Amino acid sequence: MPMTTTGRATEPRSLAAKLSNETLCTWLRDMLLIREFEVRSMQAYQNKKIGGFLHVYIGQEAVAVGTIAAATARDPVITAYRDHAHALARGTEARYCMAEMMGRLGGCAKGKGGSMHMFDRRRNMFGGHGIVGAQCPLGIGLAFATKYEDEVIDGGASRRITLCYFGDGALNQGSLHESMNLAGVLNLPIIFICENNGYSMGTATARGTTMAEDLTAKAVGYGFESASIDGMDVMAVYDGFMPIAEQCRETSRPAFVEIRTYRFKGHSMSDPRKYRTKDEEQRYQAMDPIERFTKYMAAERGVTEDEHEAMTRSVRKEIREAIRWAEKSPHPELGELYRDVYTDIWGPYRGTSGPEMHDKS
Amino acid sequence: MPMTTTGRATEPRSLAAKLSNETLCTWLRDMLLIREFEVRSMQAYQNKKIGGFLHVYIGQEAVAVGTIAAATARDPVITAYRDHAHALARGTEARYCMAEMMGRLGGCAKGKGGSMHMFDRRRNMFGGHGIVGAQCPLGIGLAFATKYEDEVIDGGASRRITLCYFGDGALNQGSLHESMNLAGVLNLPIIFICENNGYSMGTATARGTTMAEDLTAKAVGYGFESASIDGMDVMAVYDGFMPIAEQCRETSRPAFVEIRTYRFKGHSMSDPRKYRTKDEEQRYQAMDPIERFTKYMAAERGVTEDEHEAMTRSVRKEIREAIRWAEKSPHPELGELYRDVYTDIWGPYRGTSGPEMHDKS
Amino acid sequence: MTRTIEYRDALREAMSEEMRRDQRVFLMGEEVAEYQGAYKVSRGMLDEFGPHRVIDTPISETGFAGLGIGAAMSGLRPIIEFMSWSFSLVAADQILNNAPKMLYMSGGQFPIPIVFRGNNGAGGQLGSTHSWCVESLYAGVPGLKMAIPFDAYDAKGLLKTAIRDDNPVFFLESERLLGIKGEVPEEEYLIPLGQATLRRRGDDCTIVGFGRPLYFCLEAAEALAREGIECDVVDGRTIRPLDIDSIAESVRRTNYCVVVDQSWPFASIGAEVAAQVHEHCFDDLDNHVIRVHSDDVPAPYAYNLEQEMLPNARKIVEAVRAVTYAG
Amino acid sequence: MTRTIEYRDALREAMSEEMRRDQRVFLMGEEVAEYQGAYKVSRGMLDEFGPHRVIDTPISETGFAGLGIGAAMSGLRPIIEFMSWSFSLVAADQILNNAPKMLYMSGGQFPIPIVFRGNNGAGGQLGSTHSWCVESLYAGVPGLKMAIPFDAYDAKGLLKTAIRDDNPVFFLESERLLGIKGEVPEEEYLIPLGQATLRRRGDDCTIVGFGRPLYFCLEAAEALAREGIECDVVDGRTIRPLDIDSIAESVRRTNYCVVVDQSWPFASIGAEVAAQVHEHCFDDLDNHVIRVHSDDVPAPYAYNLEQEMLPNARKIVEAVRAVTYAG
Ligand SMILES: Cc1ncc(C[n+]2csc(CCOP(=O)(O)OP(=O)(O)O)c2C)c(N)n1
Ligand SMILES: Cc1ncc(C[n+]2csc(CCOP(=O)(O)OP(=O)(O)O)c2C)c(N)n1
Ligand SMILES: [Mg+2]
Ligand SMILES: [Mg+2]
Repeated sequence: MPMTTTGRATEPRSLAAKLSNETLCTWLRDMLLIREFEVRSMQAYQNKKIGGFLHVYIGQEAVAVGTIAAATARDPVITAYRDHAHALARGTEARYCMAEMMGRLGGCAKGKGGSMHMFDRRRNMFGGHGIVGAQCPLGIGLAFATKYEDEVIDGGASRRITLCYFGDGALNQGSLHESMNLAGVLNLPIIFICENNGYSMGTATARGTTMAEDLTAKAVGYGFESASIDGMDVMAVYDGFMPIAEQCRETSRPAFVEIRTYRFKGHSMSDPRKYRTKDEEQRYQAMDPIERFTKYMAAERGVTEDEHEAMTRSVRKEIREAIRWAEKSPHPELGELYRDVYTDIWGPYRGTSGPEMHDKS
Repeated sequence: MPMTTTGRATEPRSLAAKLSNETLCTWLRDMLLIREFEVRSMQAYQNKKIGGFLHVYIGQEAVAVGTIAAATARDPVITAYRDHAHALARGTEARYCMAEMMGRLGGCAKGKGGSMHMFDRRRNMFGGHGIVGAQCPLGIGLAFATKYEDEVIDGGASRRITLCYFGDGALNQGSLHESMNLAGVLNLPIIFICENNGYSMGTATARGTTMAEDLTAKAVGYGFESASIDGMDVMAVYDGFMPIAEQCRETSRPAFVEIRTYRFKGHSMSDPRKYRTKDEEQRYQAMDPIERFTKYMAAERGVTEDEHEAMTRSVRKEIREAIRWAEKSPHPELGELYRDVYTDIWGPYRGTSGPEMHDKS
Repeated sequence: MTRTIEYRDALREAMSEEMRRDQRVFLMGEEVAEYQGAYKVSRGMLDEFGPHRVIDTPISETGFAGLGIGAAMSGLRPIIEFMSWSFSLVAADQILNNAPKMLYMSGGQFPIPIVFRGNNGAGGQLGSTHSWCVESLYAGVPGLKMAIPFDAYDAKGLLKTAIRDDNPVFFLESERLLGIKGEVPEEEYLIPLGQATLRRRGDDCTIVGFGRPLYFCLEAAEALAREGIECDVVDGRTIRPLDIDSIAESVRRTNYCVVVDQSWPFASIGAEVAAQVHEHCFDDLDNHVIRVHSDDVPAPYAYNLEQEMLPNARKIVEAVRAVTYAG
Repeated sequence: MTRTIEYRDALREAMSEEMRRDQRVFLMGEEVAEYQGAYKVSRGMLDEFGPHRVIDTPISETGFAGLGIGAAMSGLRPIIEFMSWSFSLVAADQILNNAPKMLYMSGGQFPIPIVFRGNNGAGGQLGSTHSWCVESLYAGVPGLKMAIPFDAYDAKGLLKTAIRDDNPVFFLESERLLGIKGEVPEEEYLIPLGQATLRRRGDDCTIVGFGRPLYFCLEAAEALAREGIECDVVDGRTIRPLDIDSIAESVRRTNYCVVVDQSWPFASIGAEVAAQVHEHCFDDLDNHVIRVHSDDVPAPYAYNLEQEMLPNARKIVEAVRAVTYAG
């Protein structure tokens, strides 16, 4: 797995390494929080507290955290169904995510979306989407809107960029390609982020996708800058992604980024993972992005074992509380069935009302 | 308009130039036949003998003729709605095509398809298709079938290749991209032939399509061989295309070919062509592929003016007879309405029956 | 003050007025800008509003329909033109999964104020793939609204309302109607979605129709009047919401109902109207509802076959005679 | 000799037998080969038939659905699996414009012997985009046939027929039924498309259903029997052709009809059956047809909401009581 960065030149480690301990600690904590959230979700799924499909992000934490760290809170984010991570990295409180997983009224979509549909308007998190590739056209719409607002409405230059995530499997959906071309033709400020975790369900990337050996080739036909980034190292993600993000913001030109990662667990909870070897799994497990970053923080940033332990404990507590909160959140009352179908009230439809999400203060 | 051939190396003019006078004369005649057919169709359309949309191929004749000359009669052909040319180049008799344009029972689709749907099973002509890009997935299916027959059924090696034509506008439809990837992953013997005539309706290629300056870039993401060929010169088309076709046949690997051409008329009959200058049109008119080839045939192959005149007359006669034949062909009786919906008879449905097309003998 | 303008002009006026009124409204689609609209609906709009608000796209319906939905999530109010609704099938996932369900999936966070509009139905020998009547295909999906204006007046009034609506509206025009002139006031007006209107009055039978086939309904009603059968011709105007109350009111008076729907019969708007009329008016009906549709076959190219396939005045007359036992 | 096997096994047996019988039959779809089927329907088939005939695809529904249609034009007989029919929307143009219309557009030259199959309907809290009931969406298109098997026996018999049919067949299975066992003979059998069957007999009311909701119909019928209301439960089995004759026969005997259809109500299979029953049995009906559907809202994720949204025995019981004036 060669890790080449063909994007704008940047000295390795130069960017993340310059950041403060405090900042890097929030990255580590975010990664731990996602991991813990996913582990507990798996348990809750096994205990039938979460229904439907559940796709966990374990192993990929560095991708969401490293890229989102390189964006501003106003930059729109949109992704596929492995989306709890992105919501958490974006700052959506774990309790709202967990309540959504459990189908409770307190969830970030009032329990009506489910695990594949984490939305948080406050955080410019435009969802979780279940149809492979289908978020990409939406993504260019978000980018179009930021640009339109600058050009037509605000007269300003908020210069937001859109982060549009998708799996390697989405490379084979026409929707992505139409979106890339449109982004190119319309000069939209969007970064197409391919989280290449090696598989789409049981299909190894190369079995389903041409040029799997160098996915940046997918950008050539659209004339984009592109990069391939090591997704098992959060600092590498940040270092590789930040210059691309900056350039996108500056030039309003789209870019394509492949981030090479690995999903440690199955595609969803029902996947026996027979399509890959234990050996391969162990090889990647040895590259666990959290362990790796933990080591760096200990070695280079003097984070003590105690400090790390405290962080772990605080994360555990947060998720434990989130679960407790979610479980106490009521099931949506049946009136919700006919709410949020239309914004207005007609026939059986009862208008709309958003979820209650309060920022921690 | 740089005319580069990035495909398999071939000496310029080496291939077509080696062919017999007789062969080249059939090319010239085919091009003249297509031109005459299209000119008369425009008249018939103006006289309301042809309905619906009419998209003529005038200016692009060298593309269909030069590529089909490089294929065998058993190689499947599929294209979009500018399809009369391909049917004629494939050998479908003009009368069946013209009757189809006029909605007559004698048409190659019994008048039920219309100008966008020229089908001829005898000629392995799999249609004329109206939804932009939608023939491309069908095309890979044709290629899949030829390969399947070789591998699973016949045990043989008929090694057919599929010619799948589409316009530059189809580059922006997801269906093409899914097809290219599938062709790559499944190693299908198909050539994706992009007839870049500079416009999709009123949209100049570069306004709608990224990398318009080098469309072979579209093949990079799929790992295909590709070429860009001068479509205003039938010999160049043959020379550029033949090696690609041979290689495709040999290796069962897909390829992508851009053929640069120009449509002399509007997109369809209702197009005022305000999106381009008279000047531009004249520049291309000066490259008329028929005139160019006529000159070559006169200069290098000794085709006399008389011979040429005879050819023109014979073509005129053929089309005149085709029109007469078509006009005499009956309108489909109303029973046809419920025929060919299903192969079997049930409810109001009356089974199926193909068009009557007889080979000239 | 009213003037007589074409249906296409009415559409343009609606869009232009709303774009003047609200900067968040923009128009996007194939050939809408520089070409001035494939059917000249947007003629002149590029000039007035500039290339940031009247935007040409490549042939990427999935891409630009989705773009519109994403932009609507961000608070813009896109008008997305399909050159023909027949081409919207390649974008079916975007327009059916994303636009109508986003508000619900997000628990009320993301309304999608978008209008998809374009030509619907047979255009005149356009063949099997280009003659879709998408009303029956799409109207089943909750979360969307659907309008199908009959004349220039309605085209303008309904489109303005659609643009201001905070929900996705599928707006079904017709190539065959674009050139037809009608009276349109100079003053601003809006027509609410969900209100049928009576196009002709008669007590012997109710004919319900939508969009272009209403011309055939009116033609038929005239012919029937000559036979002494007077018909109500109810223009449903919007398919979702469906103004079943107005339809039922008419049927309760006439005791007979024919529904005319240009889509294929099976699981169609016509079936829905019939089922609802039976439900609302069972005791008032002296016969079951009779439906007139396009024949249940792909659209043929040949002129005579296409004419026979489509709903027409003859079929409607026959249906009314049959339903009223006059046949 | 019969055995008791799962619905999924019945599907596999049908495919395997037909693939043994005819080399032109192949299976293609996401995860059908090496993964042994996302829902284990094709387990073992790669081993038996090899990678040329059991073929994994990337997530390119437009691409591989179209590939199948092209292959069918060439005379092969593809079985194309959609992991879920919910994912077929991205391929709507291919499956609705090309498959059902090719024979017609080509004037009879290119029949399309293809089966599209996969899970349809709610799978259990899969949310708004993954819970499509495509029967109402797609059944309107002439040129296609549509089957929706209820049990293992029908799954096998109908699928074998579908594979041998020279027309495109949309074959709608259900994730919720895959694991249910049923008796299936060892001997070969075929079930024709277009023949309904009676799942329970009773003279007081006709309940018409298709596929999974028939379980709720039977449950309701049992409950109603305890109240003294005996119902015919008619399994339509195929939606296109629709066996309206058998349905009408039953209604003529019972004089009441409830139709149960898991899709949304508007312009649905339920609407069609209701309209046709009114048409065929107007004089026999003592009440209008009552329809039971999924609620007219996007599929919610929350368990309680989803359960409430779907058709269920309670709703059917209420409908039968209401239609027979017993409520
Ligand atoms: C259009 C469509 N087809 C199929 C599916 C079923 N499906 C869900 S996820 C998935 C695999 C996607 O893999 P990838 O894009 O690599 O994302 P990852 O799961 O690895 O994060 C498939 C086939 C779907 N949701 N949408
Ligand atoms: C999916 C779809 N969208 C739009 C159209 C309308 N349309 C027909 S042809 C055409 C232009 C196609 O241009 P190109 O592919 O370059 O082919 P050319 O006409 O130049 O041969 C358009 C927009 C269509 N037929 N299908
Ligand atoms: Mg993946
Ligand atoms: Mg072109």
